[in-house]
Amino acid sequence: MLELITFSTLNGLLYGMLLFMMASGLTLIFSMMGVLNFAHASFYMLGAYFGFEISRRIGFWPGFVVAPLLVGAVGALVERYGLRRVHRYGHVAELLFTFGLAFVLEELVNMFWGKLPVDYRVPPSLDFVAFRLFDTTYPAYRMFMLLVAVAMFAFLIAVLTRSRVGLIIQAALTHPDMVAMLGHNVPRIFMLVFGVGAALAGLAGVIAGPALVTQPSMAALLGPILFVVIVVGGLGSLAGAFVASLLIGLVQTFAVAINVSLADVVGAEAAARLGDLGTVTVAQIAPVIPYLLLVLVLIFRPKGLMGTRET
Amino acid sequence: MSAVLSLADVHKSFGPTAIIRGVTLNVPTGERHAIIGPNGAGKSTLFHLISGRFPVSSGTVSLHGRPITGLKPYEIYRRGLSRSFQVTNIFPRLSVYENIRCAVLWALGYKYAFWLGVDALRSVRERAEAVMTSIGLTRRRDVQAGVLTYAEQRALEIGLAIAGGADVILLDEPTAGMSRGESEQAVQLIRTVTQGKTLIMVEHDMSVVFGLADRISVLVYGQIIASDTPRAIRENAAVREAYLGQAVH
Amino acid sequence: MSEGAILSWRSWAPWVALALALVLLPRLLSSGSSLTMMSLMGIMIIFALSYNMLLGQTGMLSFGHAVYYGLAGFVAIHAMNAIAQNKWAIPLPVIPLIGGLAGLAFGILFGSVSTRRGGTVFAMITLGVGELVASSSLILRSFFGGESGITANRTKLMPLFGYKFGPQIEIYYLIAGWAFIAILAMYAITRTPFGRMCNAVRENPERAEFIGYSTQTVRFIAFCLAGFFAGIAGALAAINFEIMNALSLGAAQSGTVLLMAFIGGIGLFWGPILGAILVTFLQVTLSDLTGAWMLYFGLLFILVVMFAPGGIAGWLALHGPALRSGRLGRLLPAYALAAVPLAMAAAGAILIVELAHHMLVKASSDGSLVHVFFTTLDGASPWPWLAALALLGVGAALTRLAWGPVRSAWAAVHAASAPVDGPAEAAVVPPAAQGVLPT
Amino acid sequence: MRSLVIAASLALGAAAAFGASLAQADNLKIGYIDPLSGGGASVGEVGLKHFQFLADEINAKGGVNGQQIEIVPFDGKTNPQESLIQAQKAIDQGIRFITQGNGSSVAGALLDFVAKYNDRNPGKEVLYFNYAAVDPVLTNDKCSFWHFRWDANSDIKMAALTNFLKQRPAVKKIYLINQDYSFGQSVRTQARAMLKEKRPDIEIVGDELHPLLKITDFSPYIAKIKASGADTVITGNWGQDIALLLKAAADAGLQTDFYTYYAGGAGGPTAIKQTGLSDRVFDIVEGNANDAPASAQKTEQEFRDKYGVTLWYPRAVNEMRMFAKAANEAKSNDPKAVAAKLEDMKVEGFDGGEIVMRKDDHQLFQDMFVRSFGPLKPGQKFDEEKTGWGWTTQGRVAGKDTLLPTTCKMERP
Repeated sequence: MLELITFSTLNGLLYGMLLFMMASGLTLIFSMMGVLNFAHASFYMLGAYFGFEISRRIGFWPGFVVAPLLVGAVGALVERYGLRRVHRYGHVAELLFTFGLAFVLEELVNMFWGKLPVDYRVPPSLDFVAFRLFDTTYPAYRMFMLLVAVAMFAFLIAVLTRSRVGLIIQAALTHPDMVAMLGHNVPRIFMLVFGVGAALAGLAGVIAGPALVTQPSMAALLGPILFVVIVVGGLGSLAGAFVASLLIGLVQTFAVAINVSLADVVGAEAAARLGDLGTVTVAQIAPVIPYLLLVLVLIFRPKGLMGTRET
Repeated sequence: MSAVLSLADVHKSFGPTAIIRGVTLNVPTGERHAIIGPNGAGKSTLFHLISGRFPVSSGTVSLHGRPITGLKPYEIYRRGLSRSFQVTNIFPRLSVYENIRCAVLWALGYKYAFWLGVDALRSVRERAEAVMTSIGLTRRRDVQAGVLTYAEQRALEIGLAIAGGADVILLDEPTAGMSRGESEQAVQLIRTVTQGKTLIMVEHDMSVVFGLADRISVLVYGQIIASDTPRAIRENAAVREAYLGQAVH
Repeated sequence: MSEGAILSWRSWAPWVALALALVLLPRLLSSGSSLTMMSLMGIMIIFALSYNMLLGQTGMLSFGHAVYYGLAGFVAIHAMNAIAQNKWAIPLPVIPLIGGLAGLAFGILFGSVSTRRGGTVFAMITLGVGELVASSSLILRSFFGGESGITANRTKLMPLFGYKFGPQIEIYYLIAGWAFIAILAMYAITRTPFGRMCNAVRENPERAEFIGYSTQTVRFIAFCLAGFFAGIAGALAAINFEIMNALSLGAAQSGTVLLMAFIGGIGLFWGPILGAILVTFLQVTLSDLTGAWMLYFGLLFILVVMFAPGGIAGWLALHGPALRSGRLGRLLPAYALAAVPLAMAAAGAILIVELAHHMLVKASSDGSLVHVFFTTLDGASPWPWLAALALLGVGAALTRLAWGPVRSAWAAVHAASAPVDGPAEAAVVPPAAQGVLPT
Repeated sequence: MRSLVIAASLALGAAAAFGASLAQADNLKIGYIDPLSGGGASVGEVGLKHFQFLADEINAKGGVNGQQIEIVPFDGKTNPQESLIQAQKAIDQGIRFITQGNGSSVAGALLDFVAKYNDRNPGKEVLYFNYAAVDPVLTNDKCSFWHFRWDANSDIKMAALTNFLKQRPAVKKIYLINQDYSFGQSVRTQARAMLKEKRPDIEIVGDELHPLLKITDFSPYIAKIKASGADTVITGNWGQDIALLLKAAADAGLQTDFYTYYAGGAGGPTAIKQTGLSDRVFDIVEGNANDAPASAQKTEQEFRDKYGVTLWYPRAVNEMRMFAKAANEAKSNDPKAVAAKLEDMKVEGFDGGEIVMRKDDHQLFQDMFVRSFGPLKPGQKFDEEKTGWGWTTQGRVAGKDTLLPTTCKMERP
């Protein structure tokens, strides 16, 4: 039991941190530009595939560095030549543009690398057992992922609180109208924020690819959960996104470990009257939990956990 | 004369910044009341508090003797208070006629009806046409509101505020940005369309204010420092010091 | 014209024409697949129009509209089974009404949560609700039938006037009849006080609150009505296919209806009709021609968002004033001039996609010979690639050049035609963001 | 509203163009309805190659009753409703035989569609050959005269697997992990029932259903398996769910045997090789190229030489050869006549042993093989996905030992 709890906690934290690597970029982009980037998870996917392609040709570490930069560049190009053009048609058009982009990116990845998961491997230098608890081992690579995620988090905080750009971004977070007063730099800051957000998602993809799965549906699986994270956390709140990421990461991981169904709680007879609902175990509904959480938050706390704005 | 609109010790803060710091005001039925004050005094904020766009931090706003604090804008509207905006706030891609028609639908009781043909509702058509005539936009009936001239958009803005027949009208700087000729026309327009109604307006143009208002309140740094007839205000020393001295052309 | 009548007699002509077209189409195209396709188009027209009640009319971007289509389809299929089993005297043509009511009920249920806000937040919530329902569909097996779904036999219901609704032609007429009613009803709704307020809320939700309307209520009613019509479409799909499964309420189906409405044009009532017809046609036939059809779809959508946000209908409607003033002819030379390089660029792009698709997906088993545009190319050699790139590059550059004449032709036509001050319905720009950043 | 008329006439034009695209030909056409675009395309394309290869083989011998076989591909998009549209298109082109395999939901829809179509269009019957959809219900409660299945259904596979487990006394504690949908559930219930009957001493230490194709990290599940002390895992997982399960198992150092249905599917061998679980991952199939008769090995080699992929579906070979035989014996390419001949047909299977199409439910019975995956042993010719690893037969269960009863009440025309 102890090992189950330990590993579930570690895995949940890890998943949560991965979510936050994406949710932070998504929140920044949304807060500053008003664009809900539907294709954000697609950048995560691109990161994993770029990382895979580079690691199979040169090695994991070059991929670890280059792939996020490439994804960031793709993001910046998308902003410069796509989003900026549709900006004048309003936010809905921007959202639709990113929706189409997500669709096209998935098809392209399908075409280039096929539907099946690709063989993206953990680098040999990290392919060992980090520690052993009772009989179960924990791979070093996962510790590495956790490390990268925490480092990224620290970096983000440093940038936001110490640098000039960071201060502008922070100002924009709390006072969206402020962005308009930034003068001629606005387009470039938008491009920068979009590119950095994409690069962060790409980094998440590069490190998650070998440990989880690198396949075309990875974006579609994660995308909706990201939206849940930023709504549950509170739109425009980085701290909220952080808390919601960890919450959802932990809840989903622990739900898998629980085998209780309603039948176990209220007795088989009472559960039988509930039909399917009675026999479903918590583990089975693990993937539904984030969406239930979303609906509950919207009903009882529309601002989100840490939000300041009404959602 | 009973007060149709009254504010009792109304406060409003945004974060640590207090914008409205205890406003008490009574506007009797049928009065034309102007609120003046230097930039940043909180005039528009006060309108937003009365019309329900922002919630008050503390204090009470009453309409027809019943409190309306905390109500939604549409609930306040339904109790007979309608307003215009300082920054033109119309339905840009609907025609002038459609704009006005939307503004008369609720008042005529059609609410959310999705079973009645709107084109065939004679009362709606007649009222909308009457409003268009009174704001002088009949000629521009089928033009998209977004492509009207500025003065026409301001007229439409007033038209939207009065179309529903509310008995208390709030006009937020109705002549902002107009030339002298245009604003004289606007004063004429306001005078006619608010006949028999209670009017509260925020205005910078002193000739408009003194030409229209029965009573004037002076708002400075979130507080009303004087509320009196135009003549009395003109002679009020505090007002002169705080405001009028610089503002009169 | 009586007080409150929605349609005047004069405006009936197009409806008669539509009815005639619906009745006569199967005479012209009687093959089984045309009937299947036209039936599907009929269903999708209702579905896309119901979607546009949200997006086009009220400015609500939904990513989960298939929930109402799918759930109503399931209710309809259960209803058909129950009716057949209990031998109730309910004929098949009533089923779509049951579906519509189911869609309405689910619209009320989910709408009460999701319509509290407009704009981007609404979009996210619909996405979440869509995922919630889609994920639940694999858990609640007795209602959704697991991944294999629920089947029914439409001929087991009580025959109506001797029709058992086995043959596709009878189903076609059933769908056509309902489509006619639904199109008429949805058009009529746009001409009611509520319909006009939907537009007002789309244009400026804040101001709508200051003329007495609760935007939340407007959104909620629009949402419920859209659910009702989506439900009719879902029930018709259940009747047509005699099977419903969880895919019908998933994200892909929601995405498809968005594509239909937007490509067709959300600014005009009939835009989604065009979109539903075109997208359905492409979906069914394009897959015979190329394995990369989904990619073309996505690219088409992005192009429309970027260059023709009014969709096909919006683009066509631009020509209305020129057509009325008889100056359309002046545009044609410029269009012809631009069409050539545009076609070149398109051909180049298609070549690249086809070459890439073949080399990446099929070459390992099929060899490197690619059949495209009635010729055979060798994807392993660089020449076809270079040629395709050149086509695309030169085509794109020339299109840019040719855009000048098109623009000046337009300017000339515009200057000569009456100013565009027709009904605001003809607007071609999509609705601006609704309350994305509360001020 | 004049625009409505424009819209309608556009529809008319589109439909007309569609109608005109239908062509006539004298070949005996078989409609192949499987995913050819999007995610499922890679699998669908390989299946298509099988049938084209087999059609060539039959055509080289003179075809069927003098007619050449032509395989006409249709993109079913792994979607039941789409597949029905494609089936309708196929029928419109005069196609009377369709074959499909990917997705039991599609199979169920097609079976239903064909049955209703034949019922409503007497004289124009269509036959449906199923080469890979394994939902038992298709040859039980839902069975149809117009449907024939060449793949062993999942119950038969479990019967074969449990027969094999009878000879593996080392297996003591079994953990069941399956996808949460009808197939996964049927694997789980059948495993429980059959193990109880054949190996009552085995303890089921865990029984897990997880969401279908939604899990990106199986490590929580692996932690549970470890905690249970299982020595063997039985799973019906396919696609990413098997690859990721094995990956997570290898990551956590889980040392159990895996008995699977679909470890041999596309991507599976690569995933096993990556985990290094040598000869610890088993699957249950109807043939093993490394252990097949010389004729089958020759065909396998030809297929690999021609297309560069493994001949995944020996059952497709059985299907096409039996179809040709039935039609030739019936001296007719009429579906009804072919169906009559197929019933109770007994032939030598592609991978040896007698195979028989049971008349009661149109389910084929054939010898089943339990294979393990590991480095190629001496004398083995075929590796998988260029891994250098291949399949070794660990056990063979005769078809007659898998004859499960059926609940099918066949309605014959």
